[in-house]
Amino acid sequence: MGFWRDPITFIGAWLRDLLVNTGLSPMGAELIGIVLGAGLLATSAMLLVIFLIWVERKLIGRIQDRFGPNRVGPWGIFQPVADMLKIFTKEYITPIGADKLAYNIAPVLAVASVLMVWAVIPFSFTVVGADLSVGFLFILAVGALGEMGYILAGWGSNNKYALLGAFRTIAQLISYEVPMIISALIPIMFAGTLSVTGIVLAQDIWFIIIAPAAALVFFIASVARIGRAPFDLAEAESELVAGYNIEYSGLKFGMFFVAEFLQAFTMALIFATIFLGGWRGPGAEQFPILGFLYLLIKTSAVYFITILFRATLPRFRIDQMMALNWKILTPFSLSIVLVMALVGRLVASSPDVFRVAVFLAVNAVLLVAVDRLITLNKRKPPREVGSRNRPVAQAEVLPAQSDPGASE
Amino acid sequence: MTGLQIIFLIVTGVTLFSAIMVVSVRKMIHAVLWLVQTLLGVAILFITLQASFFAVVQILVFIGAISILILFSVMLASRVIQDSSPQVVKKWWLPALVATLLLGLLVNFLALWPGFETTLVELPEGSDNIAELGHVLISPEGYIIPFELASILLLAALIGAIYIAIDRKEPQSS
Amino acid sequence: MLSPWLYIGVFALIAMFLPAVAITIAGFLSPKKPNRIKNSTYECGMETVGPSKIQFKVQYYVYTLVFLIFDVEVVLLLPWAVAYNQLAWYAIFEVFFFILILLGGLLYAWRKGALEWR
Amino acid sequence: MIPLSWYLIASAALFCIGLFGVMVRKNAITIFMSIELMLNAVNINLIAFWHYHSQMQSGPHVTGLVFVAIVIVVAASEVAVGLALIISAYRRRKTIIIDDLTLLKG
Repeated sequence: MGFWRDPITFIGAWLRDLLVNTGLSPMGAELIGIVLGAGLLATSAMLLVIFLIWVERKLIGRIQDRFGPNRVGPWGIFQPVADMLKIFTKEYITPIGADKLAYNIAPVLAVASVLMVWAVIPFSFTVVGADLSVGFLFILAVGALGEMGYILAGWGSNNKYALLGAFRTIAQLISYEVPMIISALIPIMFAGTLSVTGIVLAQDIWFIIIAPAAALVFFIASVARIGRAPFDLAEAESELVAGYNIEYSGLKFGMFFVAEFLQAFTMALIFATIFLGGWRGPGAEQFPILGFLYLLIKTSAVYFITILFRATLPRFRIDQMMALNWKILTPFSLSIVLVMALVGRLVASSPDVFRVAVFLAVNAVLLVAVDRLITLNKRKPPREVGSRNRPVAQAEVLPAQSDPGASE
Repeated sequence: MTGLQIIFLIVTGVTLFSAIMVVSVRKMIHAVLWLVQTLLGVAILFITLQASFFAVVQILVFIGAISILILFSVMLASRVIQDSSPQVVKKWWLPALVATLLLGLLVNFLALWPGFETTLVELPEGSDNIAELGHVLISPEGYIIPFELASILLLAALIGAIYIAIDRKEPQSS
Repeated sequence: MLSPWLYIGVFALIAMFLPAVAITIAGFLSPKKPNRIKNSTYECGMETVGPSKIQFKVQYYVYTLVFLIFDVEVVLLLPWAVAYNQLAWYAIFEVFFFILILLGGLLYAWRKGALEWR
Repeated sequence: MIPLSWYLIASAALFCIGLFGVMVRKNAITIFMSIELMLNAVNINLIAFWHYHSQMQSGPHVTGLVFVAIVIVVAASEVAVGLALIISAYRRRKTIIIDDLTLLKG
């Protein structure tokens, strides 16, 4: 009975009893439990990527009116497995003059920094890796380690395009970190804690309902931090070389790939946790196993939207991307904090329905205002390259017989 | 010797070693990487002191921002780095002597203080009270003046640094 | 108290260990036939010109600078945000000033053209 | 748990290493890194004493943490302005070696 309500805790308790009964000290049993739990979580997150790659390719295929992978296994579901087996047997090409240590440690850092986020996410009422009192800040801080990984990759490859790509990536990541942290202040304000578990528990009303504007800013910033279209400036495949990972091959390249996919899903997970109520839903306290399901559904929904972004939006120019961040999102998120702090204090003791209505109205006003401001101060069209009267081929100048198709 | 003490010794050893590497390696990029490792070590020391908030802030600010800024300025000045001229002054042993003497002096001086040998015990849950920190930072009886001054200092730093870094009258020599 | 951090430490080790092991295993499985051309710097087939540690734009530096300042600002705001529910009115206004001062800084950077990508 | 003295000695050692770096290096950016080391040593000290005081007196006691926050602000401002100065000097004089930056020498 207990097993079906909350399998993870049940198995954990059972294992602990077993270990203590075999004569291990409680400390040792605890330690083994920690190692097993962490190993299980990290491994399943890594394995999830295989599935994510299939989902993403299939969905993008469908969006673009293609089949997507459809050869290996039913619906092509084993395609990433085949790809993985292949990439395992690919040669590592280490460029001449590479800084060996930096070059080799960079992919490991990139994956590890994303995986670390999973350690503090609560997956259900009872299951959380580590309930840190500063869990949310921890999520933001491990991103900094990932940035170090990208710089190491770009610098260690001894390739100027890799270095340029790394600079661009870092400039993008740190720029978008600013509105991301500032908009994340609002859930922290209303939850009154930095612990991720605390933020989830405080969401009797989802924070996306109380603060849609902050959620929007956070979402845009997190999409930008994944480095996917429309923000894939750093590795714009069709314009630049592939960015910081140009000199990587085999599974070292694959690790950056894994990091990117895992990052996309992890960002969706973070968004679902701090704005969509995490594992919360009807009956999730009594039956913690339902929490997994709710969290999975919410995360998948957010993840689906990021895939839609990727599949449908054209790429930004780099100056547009930076302008969006520094001239729109950053001042906007700061003003959201100011206004929400004021309004939140005004209606602090009101009934919930009234509070939510006021918050929604304020957020709507904010969004409309920023939209009007953007429209009024529309950017001037980009500076034209070269002189205005360029030599253009004109019909009357051309000899008539040289272009038979256009003569009629 | 408890487990925590062993962790402390390992972390401190790695941290101090990385700090020595920061001041002694020739390649500046490597110096920055050693600096990152030192800062991580300091963050772990903060964790053993139960200051979780500042441990994470250490990673966020010092590694995520300051060391990246240093790295960028190293790359900005990268032409100078390639030269193989000595990176340290000739009489390097004199500062080494001074630093060692200072260390001995400091430790001796601190050992005079009766609280020196105190064993730190585990604080009760929630001693690293962020909300309390917020209260103290804002309240007039607390540290509101330093708080607002910090904002002005940051503003001054921002304006000053941008004014200096963006050099419109840059002589185009290259 | 230390147990969540112990978990984080173990998790960090495992998170580094997994990709490292995968990369090492692939290293055993994969062929190793390096040659000079293959290992040369890849620039879409062109020969590399000049040193690869190029000098880079000041613009990246300026963005990092503004980021650093705002990062520290948010770090100072975080304790306030955590304590928000219990704070009095004056605390909110003090933070108003705090944020407005930094918005002034952002405005200066904007006017100075530091936020333009050039 | 760990004796307070260990932290103080570690912090003093880190400070002295930073001081050594400031005295011995010729390169302005590395000198900045050494200053960062010294500031971190100060932070270790402040947090160790915060812990010591919280265990000596019961009840919340966060003054030490406020100091740490201010040190972080100062470190950030110092790095921002200092590195901007170095970059400006580099652009005009094409060097970041401190001995060569002798504009004010008579």
